Amino acid sequence: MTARRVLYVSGVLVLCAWVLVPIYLIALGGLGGRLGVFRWPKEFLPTGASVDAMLTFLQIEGVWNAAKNSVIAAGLTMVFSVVLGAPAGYALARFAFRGQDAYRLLVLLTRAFPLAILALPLTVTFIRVGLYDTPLGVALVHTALALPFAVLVSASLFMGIPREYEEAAWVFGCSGPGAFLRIVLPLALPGLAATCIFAFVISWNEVFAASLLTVRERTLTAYLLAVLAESPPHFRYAGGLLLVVPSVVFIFAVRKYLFSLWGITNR
Amino acid sequence: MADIQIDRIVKAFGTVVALEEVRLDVPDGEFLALLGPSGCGKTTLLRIIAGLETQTSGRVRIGGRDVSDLPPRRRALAMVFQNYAVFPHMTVAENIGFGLRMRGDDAATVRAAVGRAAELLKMTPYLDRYPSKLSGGQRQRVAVARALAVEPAVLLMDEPLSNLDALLRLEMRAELKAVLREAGTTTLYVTHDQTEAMGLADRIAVMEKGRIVQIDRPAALYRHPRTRFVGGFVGTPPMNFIPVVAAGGRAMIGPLAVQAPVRDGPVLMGVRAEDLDLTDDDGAAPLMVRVTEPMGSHLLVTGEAAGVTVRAMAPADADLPAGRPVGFRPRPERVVWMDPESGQALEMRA
Amino acid sequence: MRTNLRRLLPAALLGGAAMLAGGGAIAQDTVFLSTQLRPVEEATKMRQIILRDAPGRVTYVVDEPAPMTTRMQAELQGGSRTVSVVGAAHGELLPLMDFDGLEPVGDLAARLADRGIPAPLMESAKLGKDAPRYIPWMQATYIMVADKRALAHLPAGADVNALTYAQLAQWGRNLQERTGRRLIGFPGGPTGLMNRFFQGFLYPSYTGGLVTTFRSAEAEAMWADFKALWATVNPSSTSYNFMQEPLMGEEVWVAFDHVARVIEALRTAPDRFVTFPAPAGPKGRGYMAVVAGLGIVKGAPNRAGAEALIEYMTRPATQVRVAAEFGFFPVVKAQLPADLAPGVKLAAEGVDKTQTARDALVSLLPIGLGARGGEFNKVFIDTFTRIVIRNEPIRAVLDAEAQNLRAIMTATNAPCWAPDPASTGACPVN
Amino acid sequence: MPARSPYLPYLLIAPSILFLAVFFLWPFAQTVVMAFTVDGQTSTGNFARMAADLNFWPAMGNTFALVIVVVPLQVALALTMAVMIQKMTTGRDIVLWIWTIPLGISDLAAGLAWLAILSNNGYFNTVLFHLGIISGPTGWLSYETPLTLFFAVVVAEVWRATALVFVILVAGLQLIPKEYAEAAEVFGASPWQRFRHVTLPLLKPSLQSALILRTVLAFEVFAVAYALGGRNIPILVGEAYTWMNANQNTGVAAAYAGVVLLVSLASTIVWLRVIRVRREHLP
Repeated sequence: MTARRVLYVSGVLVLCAWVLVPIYLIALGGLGGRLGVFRWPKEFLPTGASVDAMLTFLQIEGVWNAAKNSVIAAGLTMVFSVVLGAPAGYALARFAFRGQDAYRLLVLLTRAFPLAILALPLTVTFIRVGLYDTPLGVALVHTALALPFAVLVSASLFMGIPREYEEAAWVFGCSGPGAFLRIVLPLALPGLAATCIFAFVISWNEVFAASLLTVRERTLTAYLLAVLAESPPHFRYAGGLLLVVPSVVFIFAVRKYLFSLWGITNR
Repeated sequence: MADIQIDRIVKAFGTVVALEEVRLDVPDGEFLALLGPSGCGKTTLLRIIAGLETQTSGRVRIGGRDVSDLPPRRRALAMVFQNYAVFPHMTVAENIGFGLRMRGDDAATVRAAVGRAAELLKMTPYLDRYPSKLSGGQRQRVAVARALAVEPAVLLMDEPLSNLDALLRLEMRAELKAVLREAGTTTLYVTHDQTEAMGLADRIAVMEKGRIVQIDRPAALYRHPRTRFVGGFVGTPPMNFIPVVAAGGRAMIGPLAVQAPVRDGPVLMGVRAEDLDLTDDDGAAPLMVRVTEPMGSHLLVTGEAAGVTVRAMAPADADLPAGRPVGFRPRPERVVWMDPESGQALEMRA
Repeated sequence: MRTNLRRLLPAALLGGAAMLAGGGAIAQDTVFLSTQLRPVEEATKMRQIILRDAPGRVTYVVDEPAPMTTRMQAELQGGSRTVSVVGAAHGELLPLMDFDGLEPVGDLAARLADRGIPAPLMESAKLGKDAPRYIPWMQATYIMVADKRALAHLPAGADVNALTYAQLAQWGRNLQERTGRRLIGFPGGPTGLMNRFFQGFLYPSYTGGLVTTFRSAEAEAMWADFKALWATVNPSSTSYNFMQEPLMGEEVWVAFDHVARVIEALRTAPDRFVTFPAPAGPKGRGYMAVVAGLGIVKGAPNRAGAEALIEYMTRPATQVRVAAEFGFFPVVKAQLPADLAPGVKLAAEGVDKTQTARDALVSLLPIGLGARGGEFNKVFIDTFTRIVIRNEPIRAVLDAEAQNLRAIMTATNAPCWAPDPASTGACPVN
Repeated sequence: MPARSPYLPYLLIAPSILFLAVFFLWPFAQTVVMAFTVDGQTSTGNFARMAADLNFWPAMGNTFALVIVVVPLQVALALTMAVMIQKMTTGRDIVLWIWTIPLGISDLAAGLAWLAILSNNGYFNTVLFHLGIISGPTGWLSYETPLTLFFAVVVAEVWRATALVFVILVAGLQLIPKEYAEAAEVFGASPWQRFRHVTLPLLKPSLQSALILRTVLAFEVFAVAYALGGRNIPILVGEAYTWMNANQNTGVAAAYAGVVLLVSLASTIVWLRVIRVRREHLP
């Protein structure tokens, strides 16, 4: 029994290390400076690390702009996908209506396609209508990525809020929208916020569409791919670190909801 | 205070008819229970009255006012839900005061009304708690207090006790009765539990398959079920129905001849378990005992007679092992007669 | 948790909206779009050092050549003009004339006459029109860099400054035999400039041409030689984008790259390295001259600012500073100071030796390919990949890729450029 | 519900339908049109060009090989992790968080992290060096070592995207009532038998969901391979990117996109067929 226990605990620890060590190492790479990249053999302790490399990186023109664009695009994605997705989720959760199954299918269908690819034809259109090279344009494509999740997740969120709450509110004097605002929304809010953050992460991490749709107003990922590809490795590692840190924080923020988010999108 | 008039309400879901031209009048101040098995349409009817569901046709009047096309909030009623629907993100006080606040009452009025309702339901110590910190019974009280706080013209209750455990249910039942009597509100109470209906209601409306089959005071309902269904549904154990053939005012169960003041031909003799006297007389109707269940106050005997299951009551100390043949005699004045085809009660001959 | 999230959501919404509002217009300044000096460190120096003293406010943005063309076209058609000055290589400015994207700058050229820009450069700046469409900005080329330790392994009798491809191959073999490592490196990564090596160095040296001689017998022999040479080349070469990193990291000892892409190594350790011209082949020492120019965009939002900027960029002092920082050399008469940083001096020597070599054979960046420039490069990289990496038969590959090349030339109708002999109509693939 | 128009649900879904029409259905159609257009004329030329390209078949092979190797590995690892977390009592929260961190990490950052580890003078080689296995910097990611390069991409993908499968499976496990496993235990099933005959069949919907999502996303793999291998390991989506950006040829890029869309759809159908979820067999 003890031997098994040891095996189990060490298995858990190994898996934790498996996740954390690469993150630690990219941090070392990003903080190690230009020459740290060439050091051989490598140090596993942050002896040569300094914040200077990171600071230099942050002072590079374009990095902040790219980070800003990423935040704008991800923020807009978050707003769009919830504003468009939550009402649809509510409709799926509360009404039986004709075409419901067809709609569900449309939403599910989007998941069977690598949507980022669709940025390709959109570049041409975006150039024509002036959305090319804007965070807004990127956000629109990213919303197509995040929307199916927002719809399905919010549908299950609303399904999890008993209809009786709403009915009670109507009986006790609320109008339809009133009941939604006073009862349903406050109860769904934490879950919706988690959905928001998830949409944010989807956009924040997406590379392909963002690279195709921007030239000057790069998002951070596109900037890393296109511009930093021509830079020394330690800048690329610093950029990678800059991408990773918010993700770790976001996942921490939504960790409670991750499972309910994914559990229900199953069925 | 107001009365409720339900006028030929029809509700169809697609081709399925849930309610067939239901009529019901509940006078002001009455406590009426809607009793029936699940799927009989009682909850649908209640929800139509509340305005949570739209009737296919028919009208609902409350206090003489036609509310058929009004949203729930304009119908001046209150409701207690099966799962209480106590808002989890509001304190007990906020929950109780919800309807008043929606109505736009000022803070002092709300506070006073909340205090009164909470006092009535003994929830005063819990006013600042959130529902997650309350027991099921306490949430139930909050739901009732919330409904009473608005001093509604009409109170609708949808199986409010069904989620409580047996002991608590008994306790709440008594309390509910007392509270509602004091309030004097016209109350429509949906339940599938006949003891609850019997214990609480002034009158009971029994529903079956989208229709009200009988409305009566509890005792009358028990004594004189108008259909086989009512007799079977109301009362524990259900009424016995023994098929006999009536001829000239008499019918034979084995060697026993019983008075049958009905039309000639095959009929069902409806008689309750407590109205069968068990005896070892030779002339009695034979009953083959299959199972006996000691109920404390008496012994419930289940056996077979005339090809059907018959239940009877014996004294608690009776010695009736399974497999023993015994005889029974129905008390004639307690018997009701039914048509075996339609299940409707038959006219008694004088 | 719940309250945190509840607070988080509106805050995030507000944040997003605020960002959106803040991302709007820029004040009246001169937007300078460049395909040169693109890598972040160079761009940063450009902004912080070179343009700091420029007249007026200058916003320096960079873009790859092909997207730059697309962008300029979109701006002209869409009407939302932001860019005033375009800085790009000669061959990259040419496609802008397809949609008449550059203003004539004859007046400006006249005012700058005393800067001493060589007449041939001014002539080609006309892009086939009457008046110059850009002002030459800076020039550069590709050089070889070697770690001094490698010199000991040079083949007998070889002069590092007059190397041949055969000697380079032997050098590589020597290095491999004696160190056990393959120490020659090429920038063959996804954003490396290996294609320029084929177009401006290898092909001209062996065949005296590029497009016309693409599938010639000389080319066949050339690829065979290069394949042999490649056996001593560090296999990571197909991942290297800039040679300065592997040089500094001692992954390679001998490397070929654009001056601007090795300068950081030279600057960091000038004592470790020597610079010298690329090798010579049977037809001479092919090298590619990179001339970048500054053009004013048609309907520039800030014409005055643009002219002031170009005037500033062509000042001898500015040109010297650009040389000192990036290894791009002046197009105007300017004396490089004696106290030039040792690394830059090394680079300058390399460029000088390349340009003044006895057997120098100059070639230009591809001209007139427009958006097909990418596919043109792909032909050479693909040919290399198929012959050298995948061991396909040389003749068959050359014939197959010649078709792709021909298709591009026909589609763009681009005439030949040096060292191919001038053609009427599309440059033929013989 | 009174005072609620029957059009309300349509009103609620209309914006999202409109959006998906504009940003999903329409570009989808556009991709097809672009793929079949050469110089303004309908033609299969782009596909011919694509199929004749030297990178097409390697890209096809690499992409499929990646999917075939990565997805089963991820499912196996994720199942193990999910079962491990089910048993956990102390520290469950923190372990859950750590294991799900990669969910938020972009493929590009993941590629870079593994580049730092696996590059010639990276951390992996340092460990080998200290163990005395290699004597100096050794290349694993060049065209000469396609196998190690391939497995480098596999490792990075497994590292990055197992979390997604893990989360779906844990969520699925939580939906399975404990009573089933307990009942099986009462009837004498060993832990493995319980897992094999009770848990796994009930987990089918989650598995199906995870497999579809992961396979589609695996066909979309791009930045990891690009960061680690550059040109050395061509990948379908990477080729689409190159044709679009470097080669500036939208037609061929669209043809590649079309191929990716097609194989994604096909894989979804395959999973729907292979893992039949019978609703009547679920609780």
